Amino acid sequence: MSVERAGTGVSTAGWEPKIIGFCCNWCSYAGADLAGTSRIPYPCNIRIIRVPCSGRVNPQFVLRAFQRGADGVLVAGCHPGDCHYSTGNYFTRRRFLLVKRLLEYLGIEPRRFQVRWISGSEGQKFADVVAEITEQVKALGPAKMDKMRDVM
Amino acid sequence: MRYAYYPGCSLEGTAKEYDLSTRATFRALGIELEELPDWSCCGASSAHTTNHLLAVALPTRNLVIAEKQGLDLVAPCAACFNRLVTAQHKMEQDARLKGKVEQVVEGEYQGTVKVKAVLEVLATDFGVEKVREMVTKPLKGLRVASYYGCLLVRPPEVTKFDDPENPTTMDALVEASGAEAVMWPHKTECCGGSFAFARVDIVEKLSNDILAAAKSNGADCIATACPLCQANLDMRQKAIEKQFGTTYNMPIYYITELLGLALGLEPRSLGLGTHMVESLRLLREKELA
Amino acid sequence: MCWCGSNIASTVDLDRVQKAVEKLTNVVHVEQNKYTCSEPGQAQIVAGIREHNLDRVVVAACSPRMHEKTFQRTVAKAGLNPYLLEIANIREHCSWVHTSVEEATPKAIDLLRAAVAKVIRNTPLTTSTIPVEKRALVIGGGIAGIQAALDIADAGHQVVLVEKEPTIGGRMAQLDKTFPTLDCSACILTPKMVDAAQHPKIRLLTYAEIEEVGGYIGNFEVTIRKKARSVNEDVCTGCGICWSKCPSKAPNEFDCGLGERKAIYIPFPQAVPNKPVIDRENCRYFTKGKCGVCKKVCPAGAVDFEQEDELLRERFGAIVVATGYELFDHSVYGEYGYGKYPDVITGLEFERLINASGPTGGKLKRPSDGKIPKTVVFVKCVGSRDEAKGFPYCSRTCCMYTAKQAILLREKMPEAEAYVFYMDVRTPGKGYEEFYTRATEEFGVNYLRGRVARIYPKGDQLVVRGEDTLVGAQVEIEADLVVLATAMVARRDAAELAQRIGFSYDQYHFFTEAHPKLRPVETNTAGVFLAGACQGPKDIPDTVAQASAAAVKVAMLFSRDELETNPMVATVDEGTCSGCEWCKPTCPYGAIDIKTIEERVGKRTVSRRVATVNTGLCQGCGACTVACRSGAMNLKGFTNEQILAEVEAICL
Amino acid sequence: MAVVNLTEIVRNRKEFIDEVEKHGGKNVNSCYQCGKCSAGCPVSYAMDYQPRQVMRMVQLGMKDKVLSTSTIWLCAHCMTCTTRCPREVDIAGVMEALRMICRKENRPIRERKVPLFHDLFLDIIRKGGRQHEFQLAARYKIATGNLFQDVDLGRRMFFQGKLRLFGPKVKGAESVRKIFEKCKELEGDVQ
Repeated sequence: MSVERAGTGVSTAGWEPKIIGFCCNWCSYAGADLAGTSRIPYPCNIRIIRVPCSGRVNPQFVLRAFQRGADGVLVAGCHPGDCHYSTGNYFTRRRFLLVKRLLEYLGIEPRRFQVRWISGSEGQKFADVVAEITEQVKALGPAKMDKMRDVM
Repeated sequence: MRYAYYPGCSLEGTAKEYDLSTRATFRALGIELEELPDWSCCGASSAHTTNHLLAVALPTRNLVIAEKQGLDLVAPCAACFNRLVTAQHKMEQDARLKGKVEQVVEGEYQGTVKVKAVLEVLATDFGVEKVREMVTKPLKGLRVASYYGCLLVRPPEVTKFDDPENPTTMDALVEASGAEAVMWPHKTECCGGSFAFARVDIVEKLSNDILAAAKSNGADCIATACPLCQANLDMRQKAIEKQFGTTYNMPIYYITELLGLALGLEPRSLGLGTHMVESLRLLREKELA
Repeated sequence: MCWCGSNIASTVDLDRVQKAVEKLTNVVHVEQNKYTCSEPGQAQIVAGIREHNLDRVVVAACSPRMHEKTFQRTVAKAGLNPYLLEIANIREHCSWVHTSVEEATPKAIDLLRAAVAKVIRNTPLTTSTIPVEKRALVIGGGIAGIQAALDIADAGHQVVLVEKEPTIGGRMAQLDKTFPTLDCSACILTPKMVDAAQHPKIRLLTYAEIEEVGGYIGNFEVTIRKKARSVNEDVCTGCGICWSKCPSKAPNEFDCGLGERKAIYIPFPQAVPNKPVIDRENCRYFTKGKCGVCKKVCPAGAVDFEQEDELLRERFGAIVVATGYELFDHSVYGEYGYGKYPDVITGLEFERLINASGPTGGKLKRPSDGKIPKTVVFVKCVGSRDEAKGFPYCSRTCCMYTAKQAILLREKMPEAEAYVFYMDVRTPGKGYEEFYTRATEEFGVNYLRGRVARIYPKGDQLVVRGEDTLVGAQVEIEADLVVLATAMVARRDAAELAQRIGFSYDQYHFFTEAHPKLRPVETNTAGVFLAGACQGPKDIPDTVAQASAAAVKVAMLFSRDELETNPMVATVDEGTCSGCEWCKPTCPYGAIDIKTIEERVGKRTVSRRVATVNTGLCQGCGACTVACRSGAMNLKGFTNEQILAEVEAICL
Repeated sequence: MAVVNLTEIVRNRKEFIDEVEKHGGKNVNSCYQCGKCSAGCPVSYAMDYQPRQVMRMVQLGMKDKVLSTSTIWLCAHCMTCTTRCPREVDIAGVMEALRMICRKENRPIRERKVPLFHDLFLDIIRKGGRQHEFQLAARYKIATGNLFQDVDLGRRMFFQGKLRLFGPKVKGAESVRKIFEKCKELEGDVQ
C-alpha cells in the first residue's frame, strides 16, 4: 500500500504540521480533558490517541506515524513514580531514549519526537506542551520521510 | 617487603625523629624502604587552599616518580599521605583534570601505585600479630593515648583508612608493643594543624582540649603518626600549660618510636630525647629505657 | 454525533463533518443529536442500530472518561457487544480548546476517521467471572492487623490472623503511654487483643509465618508455617508454673534485651494467647539434652518437646498485610558511639525503662549502672532525614514520641532536666501541636534546634555536643542518659514477603500503595491491601485508620459472590510466541507465566515453551506487548492493529 | 544587624552558587541547616559566623557578606563537617572555594595572616622544591613584624638539630618551578 502525502514537494506556505499525541488514559489523557474543561486553548495540530499506559506505545507506532506523514509525535504519560500500573512509564522513559537516537539515524530530527510527563491535574501543562512542540515542529518544517515509505 | 619511601619536608626538619624511628623500626622488622629519588613537596594545605590544579599537580609529580620506581609508596607524614591520596582520588574522578595535571607535570600518571600510611603498612601489610611476636622489650605499664588527628581518616572515602570516628589501628599496634591503649574520645579531634603560625591561640586551645582529654582518661603519653599533630602537642605544650594554668608534662611520641623501643632498639637511635617535652624521663620511670 | 447543546456545535461544523464521515468505507449511517447522553439521545442510538442493522458504533461527543460506560450500556441494550463501541472525543479535545470553526472542524473529522478505523477492528469482548472465597488473611498481629481483623470479622467474614511472634500486640504493646492523650498503651490495646482472640470469626495463628502465596484476587492459595511452640496450645492453661520453674534465662526481646526472660516464656504478662513457647536455642533440654523441668511440672501435660513445624494450606479471597516496622540500627553512627555506650538508648528502650511492667518496674534507671538520670538528652532524626548514613525520609512519629517521652520524664521526675535536639518540630495531627506546646511550656522541656555532632563519654556521663542554631553557638550538655529517636524502617524481611505475595515495595522496602493519594490502602495487586507502618512510618491513629480502611476494602470485595474480570487483557498468539520470556519481567503484576505446549511438526510432536497470561492478575497496561519481540503479545481493546489503524487514519 | 534586602541578591544567587561549585564546593543547595557541621567544628568558637551560617549565606547569594567573614579563613580544613554532613555537602570544600573567590577578586581578607602564611609556604616550594621550615619561620616573622614570637622555642629546636639553617637541595627544583608556572598559566595566579 502506498499513500501519497499531501503537501510533499509543495511550498510550505500555509502549511500546518500534523502531530500525533499518544496519551495514557490515567494521567495525560485526563490532563488533556482538563485543558478542555478549563477551556485552555492550544494549537489545533495535535490529534490524540488514547492508550492505557505510555508503556503501551510501541516504537513501531511512532515510526509508522512519521512514515505516514506525521510531522511530530508526542508520547505523554504519568509522572515517574505515579504510573497507574506502577512501572509502565519507566519502560517508556528508557525505550524512547533509544527511539530518539534511532530517529536521528533515520534522518528525522529527534526534536520532532518528545516524551513528557503530564498528570491528570495539569491541564495548563498539557496546553503548554502542545504549544511548545507545535512551535518547534513548525520551526523544523515538514518532515521529509520519502525514504522510509512502506519499508515496514 | 619493599616500599618506596616519601619522607616529606617535615621529616627533614622538625620531625626528623619520625624519619629516624620509621627507618629504624622498619629495618628491625625487615621491611625495606627505598627513598623516592628527587622527591618534592606535596604542597600541604597551602596549595589546596590556593590553587586547585597546583594542589593536585605537586603530589602527582611524586606519584609519577613512584610509578617509575614500581613500588607502593609509604608516606609517614599524615599531611603528605592525605595530599597524595586526594590527588589520586581527584584524578580518578575527573579524567579531564588528570589530563591537565599530566600536562603540567610533563609526565603520565597511571594510577598504579598504592599510597600507604605507616600505620597501614605496620598493622595491615606486615600484621599486628607479627609485630607482637617480634617485640623483645614489651612496654609494660605505659598508658598510651593513640592520637590520629584529621588527615589520616578524613574524608573516609578518600583516605580509605580505618574509621573516621573511632579508629583502632594505632591502638592495636600500641597493644602489640606491650603498652596499654587508653580508651579516649579525642582520637580524631583537630589540633589546629597549619594554624601553628597564623593563629597560635587556636592551636593552643585545640591542643589543650586534646591533652586534657588524654590526661583525664589516664594516659601517660600520647602516640601520633603525624608531624603536625606531634609538633603542636609537643612544642606548644609549655605555652599551653602557661596559658591554661595547668601541667601536663605529657610526652608526645611517634608510634614508630614506641614500636622501635619495644623491638629493643636504642632510644637515641630512634631520635628519642629530641622532643620539647622531656621524653625519656617517663620511659626511665617505667624502666623501659 | 453530539452537539452537546452548543458546546460542540458552536465550534465544530457538524454538517461538514457528517459529509466527510459519510464517505468513509464501512460507515452506513450518520446522525446528529442535540444531547446524545440524554434518554432520547440514547434511544436514538438503539433505534439506529436496529434500523440499520449496525455491528459497530462510534459516538462523537465528550471524553470517553465521561460517558464511555454510558454508551457501552446503550449499545448493549440494542443487543450489541459493549466493546464494539468507540468514542471520538470532539468536545474536551476539540471544540473546547479551539476557537475557530476552521480549526476545529478538520480536526473533528480526523478524530472521527481514527475512531472509525479503530472500531472496525474491534472485536466482541466478554468479561468472565471468578468466584470469591470469603475468608481474609491478615498478616501481622500488631495494632494494624488486630484492627483490620476485628473490622473484617465484624462485617461477618472469616479471618485468619497470622503473627510471627508468640503473641499478638506488636510494637504498641511495648509502649508506655500514647500521645497526645497520654493514655496507657496497654490499657487501650489489651482489650482489643482479647476481643481478637475471642471473636468467633477470627482464628489466631501466632508463632507462624507465611511460607508461600499463589493465586489471585478472590482465590489466594496460602501456605502458613506454624512454628513448633513445643507447647500444646489446646491443652495448656497458661498457669505459669513452667516459666516460674524454668532454670534457663535469655535476654527478653520484648524489653529490648534490657531485662531477662526464661527459656519457656510468654513475652509479657498480658500476652494473647496466654500460652508459653520454648525458645529452643536457650532451652537446656534442647541444647544439652538434659532438664525437662517444665514438662515435669506442667499439670496439664502440655509441654511437647517432639512438636514439629506444621504447614497449613488455606484459601483466602483477600490479604491484608500489616507487618509493621523495625527501628533504625544506630550503630552506624560513630559520632554517637556505634551503639556501644550503654547509656545511649533508643526511644523504644526508653519506653520499656519507664514502663511499670518493664525491666526496672517503671523506675527510670539507666542501663550502665542503674543510676537515676538527672539530665536526659533526646536526639531526634537519628537515621531519618539523613542521606549519608540513614534514610532521606522523615520518620513522622519521632517528633511526637520524643515530646511524649520528655513529658513522661518530667512528670515522673520533675527534678530531672530534659533536652531535645531537633531540626524541625513536625506536629500535623489533631491535638499534636498543643501537646508539643505543653511539653515546652507546662513541662519545661528544653528544645534546642540543631543536629548533634557528637556524643562521647566523660567520667560516668556523656557529653552531647550540638549547635543551638537559633543562638548560633556550640552547646554542650553533660548528660546521664541519651535517648535517640531512631527512625522507623521497613522490616528486614519486607522485600522478601512482598516478592512472595507479589506486590511492589519502594526503595526503602516500604510497601507501595496503588496510588499515593487516591488508593492508599490497595496494592497494585488486586485483593492485597496494606495497613500500618509496613507502608511507611505511621503513628497509632493513622495506623488504625488505615487498618479500618483496608478492612472496608476487604468487606467490599466480599460483598460480592463473583468478580467480573477486566476483558481488556493481554493475550498471547502461541503460534508466534518464541518463548523468549522478555515479557515476563515487564509485568508489574506477575501475570505472565511460561507454559509448555505440545505441537505437531510434520509427523513429530514437539514441546515448546510459550508465554501465558493469567487473566485474573492482568490489569491491561500493555507493557508486555511492547517488550514482545515476535509481536505475539497483544492487548485486547488496544491491539497493535487498532492503534496502527488510528495512526494511519489521522495521517491521511 | 542591618536588614538584608534579598530582592537583588537572590536574583543573582545562581551565578554565585555556580561559582562556588566550580571552585569545588559541592551540593550547596542540599544544606538544610541542621547545624551538625558547626556543632562538631573545632574552630567554631573563634569564628564570627558559624559554618552553617556561611552555608546559608551562600544559598541566599549573599556574596559580599560571606566573603567578609572570618569563618572562611579560620576553617582548619579538618573535614569533620564534610565527613558528618547528613546531606553529603562538602562544607570544607565550600570554605576553600570561598577563600579562592575572595583572593581572585582581591577582596579584603579578614584573617590576613592565614593566606600570608600559605603564600610564603608556597613561595619557598616554588623556589626550592621542598619546604624549609627555618626560612618559613623567619620570613613569616619578618612579614608580620612579630620577630620575637617563639624565639625561645626556636633556639631549643636548633640545638636539638631540628632547624636546618640551609634549605634542602632538590635536583628537580627546576621542574617544580615549572609546575607553578603552568598552574598559573592554566588556572590564573591567585596569590
